[in-house]
Amino acid sequence: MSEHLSALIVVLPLLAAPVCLLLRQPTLVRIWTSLVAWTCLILAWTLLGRVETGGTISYSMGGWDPPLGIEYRLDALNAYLLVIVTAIASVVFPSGTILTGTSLPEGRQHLYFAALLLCLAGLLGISSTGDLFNVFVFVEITSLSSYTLISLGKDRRALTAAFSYLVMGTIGGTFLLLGIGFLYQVTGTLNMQDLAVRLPDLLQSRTVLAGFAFLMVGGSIKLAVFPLHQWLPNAYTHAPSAVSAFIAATATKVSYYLLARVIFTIFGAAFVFDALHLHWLLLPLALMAMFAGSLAAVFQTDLKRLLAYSSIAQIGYMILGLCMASEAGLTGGIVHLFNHALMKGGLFLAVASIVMRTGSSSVAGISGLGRKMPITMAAMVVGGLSLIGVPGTAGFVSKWYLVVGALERGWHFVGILILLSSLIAVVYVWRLVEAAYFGEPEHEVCDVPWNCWLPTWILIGGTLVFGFWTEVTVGGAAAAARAILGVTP
Amino acid sequence: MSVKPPMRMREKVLLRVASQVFIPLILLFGLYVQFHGDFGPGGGFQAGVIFAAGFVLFGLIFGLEALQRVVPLSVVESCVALGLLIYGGVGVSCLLRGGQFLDYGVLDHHSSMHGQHLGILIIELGVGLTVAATMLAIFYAMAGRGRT
Amino acid sequence: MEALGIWNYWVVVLLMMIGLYAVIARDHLVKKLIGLGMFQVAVIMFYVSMGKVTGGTAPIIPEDVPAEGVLYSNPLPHVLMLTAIVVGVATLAVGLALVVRIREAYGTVEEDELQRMNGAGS
Amino acid sequence: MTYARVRVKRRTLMWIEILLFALLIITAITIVRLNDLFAAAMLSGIFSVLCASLFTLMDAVDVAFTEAAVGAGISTVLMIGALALTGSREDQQPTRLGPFVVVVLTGAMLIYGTLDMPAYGDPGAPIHQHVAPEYIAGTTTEFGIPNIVTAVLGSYRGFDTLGETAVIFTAGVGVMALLLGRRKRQGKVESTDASGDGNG
Repeated sequence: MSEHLSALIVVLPLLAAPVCLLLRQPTLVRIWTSLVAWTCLILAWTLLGRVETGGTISYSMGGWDPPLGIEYRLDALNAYLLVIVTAIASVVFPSGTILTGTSLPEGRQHLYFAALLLCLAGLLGISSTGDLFNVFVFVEITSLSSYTLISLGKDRRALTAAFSYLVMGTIGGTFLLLGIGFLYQVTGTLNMQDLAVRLPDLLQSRTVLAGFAFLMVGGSIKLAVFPLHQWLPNAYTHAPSAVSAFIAATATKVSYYLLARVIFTIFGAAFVFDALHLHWLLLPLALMAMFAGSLAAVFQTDLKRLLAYSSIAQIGYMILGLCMASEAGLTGGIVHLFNHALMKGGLFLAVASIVMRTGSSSVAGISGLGRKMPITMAAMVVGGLSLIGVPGTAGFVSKWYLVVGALERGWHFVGILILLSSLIAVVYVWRLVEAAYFGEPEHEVCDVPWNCWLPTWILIGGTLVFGFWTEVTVGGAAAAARAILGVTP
Repeated sequence: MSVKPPMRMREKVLLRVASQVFIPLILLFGLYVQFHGDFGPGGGFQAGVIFAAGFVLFGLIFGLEALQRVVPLSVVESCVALGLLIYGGVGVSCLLRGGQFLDYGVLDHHSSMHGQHLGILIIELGVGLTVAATMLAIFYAMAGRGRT
Repeated sequence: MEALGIWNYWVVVLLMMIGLYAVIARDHLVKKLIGLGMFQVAVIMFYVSMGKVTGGTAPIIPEDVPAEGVLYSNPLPHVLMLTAIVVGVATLAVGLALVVRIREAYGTVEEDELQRMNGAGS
Repeated sequence: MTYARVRVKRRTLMWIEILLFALLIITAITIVRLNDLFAAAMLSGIFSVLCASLFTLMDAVDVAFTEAAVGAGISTVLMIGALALTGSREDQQPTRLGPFVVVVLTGAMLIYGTLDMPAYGDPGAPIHQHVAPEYIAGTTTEFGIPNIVTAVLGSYRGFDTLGETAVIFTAGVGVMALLLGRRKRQGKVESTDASGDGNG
């Protein structure tokens, strides 16, 4: 059975979702969902170990060898990503705050868990498939389930946020489909490896160029790269809190992976950066995202919206790593991907706990909570410090690698701008600290039970642990960076 | 969509008689499309749509309650799930028989061609079931909205 | 059909853009979904066009006729587009369900009014 | 058939195709301009039927069948159902410049991409040389069934079809979660329960 793991990791959550509809009993469904997430984490961990020792794993669905059939292909990059996604899922799904802020009536909560599992299955599918059209199918599974999950927020604005996301997301998905069609038309294949073999002879073709453009734009919409990010703040703000935690920590990461895969595996860095000079387009966008996102975050009055704008800035950092196209830069980008998943997941879960106790997620509402909910607010502060990139937290490690990467390429101004934008992060994190510890308490509340703060602290604790113990994160990310750059260690 | 109380419809004998002729025909056509997919155009998805159309027609003529007495919502919900599980189940049984996921060839030890036939037949059934049930669920959801 | 050349694709592009325009420019949410549908169907048309082989027939092998010498149109785009159609209708269903809920919660389905109501804070 | 007759047949088909495309464009523009959404929904059904006819001409019979069932059937019914619940008049609005620019830019990129495409119907195009011939040959030897599309859909790319079924399932879950078992409220913030259950 063990050679089938790379198929099972996707199939398991995909088939676990319909089981939710048969079980129906809410407690049963919650336990089931958590069990599935944990099993997926174990599978992902095993797969990562296998890839590290045995190299790339290829699996032919239906026994048809690629390019005839659909191939699942795991290398250091996506095995690493699978661990991130499943780890976040296995912390968020069992969390006691999972139902906070959903508008679902009693007795229909199993649908919510089915949607969560489908979203997980979609993300894992995008991460591990080696077939471009299969990517589209799983992108749509992820998207449709996220629209549903977001629309379940309590506020009616969740509905309009979900609708705008649906429109943007479908345009993005259809752009991906167009890009795939263009590439398919000139090569006759949908398999990524096969495309990588066939494309170098065709790079002069205008069809290939347009195909590349549509894949990039489609992927960027899904990733919320700077000018295409408008759907993100509303979606993260109005979604049920735990859903924000899950989606913020995983969905953008997987879209980032998709862009990296298209650039480095299918087209190759030489074409994208040396011939097209894409970094001169991406670099300004990344820098603008860093500043515009952080600045917007400073002025928000809602915690979730603040975190959402901070996400836009963090996506900027990751894109920065992408356009350096060097081992240090990509390592920085990928480590930041990992760290950002931990801190944003943790921070959104902390907000979920606050919403659970105070009923709102406004910045004013956390006034004085430092004394009332000490465990949750401490997590909030540590997560904030990591967002800034204070030494000793994981956020420092990834920014360090990004600065090193920038200096390596001779982009000194980029290094300085990274430091400057971190200073803006100090401002918005300070606002939270000020309100929580120096304000007068508005609510007479006590802290949340252990099953709510423990998941938060697992993720936030991770940012502390991986601030010192960088072997695993940086080691894994460097291996992933080498794998997609095609460098042999 | 608003499903009006079926009182006025009931008087329309012609409509009821015609529907009693047509609904079985529609369902029969659905079955034909389901099992004829190997030979001509069609398959599980199209069959599911046609099948659902038959039930929806019944609902429109005899009322939503009558339809829900025939096919309760809980059954529809289970069928939505079952279809996908049947599909996945075929894939898993291929694994158990020593093949790759969804490698139907191993379903029949004597002839891989037979196995492929069998596999495609069953997965198409799964697709048809999920599609028909989902369409019906959407109809229930929207029709239920109109009356409150 | 040779005369069509790549003109065929240009017509398809025009259709896509009409659909996309309806999505971006119109305020009524259902109109947006109709536009989205047209955009998707045009993309499907694009795929199916590239599968066409002049002088070919539908990819169904007639029984008792030797397969050699018969030209078939490419079946792969057809298979892909069956999936794309399904994705389209799935998106439409979820979109319409959202529209129904939005109407119930806001009393309107015009985007500019919704933005005004959201901006005012509820 | 003689060569001359084949040519006549092809030319007739070409004209039918051009006619259908022209009708399609007219329908599309009308849909965008109409303010009566019931009419627009009906026209979008007609749009689908026209597309299905074109798909048949392009030999995609399975796609045509599905498009007719989905586009002219389900989609239209769903849209009319939703319009009955939401109202069907759209406010008058002026033509906007911003969206127009976006659309023209996207269209220009697409046209640019088509410039190096193989001509429509060219049997020598790359997609007819790689992978597809193996499907056509394999369907006879490996499956022994006539419909190549079914073989590719069910087996060669069976995992895509599993994904497709999951997409339908996801839509079902979404619609049920959004519309079933919930009371209807008008014009106020929805709230069912104030806090999630904190244990378990």
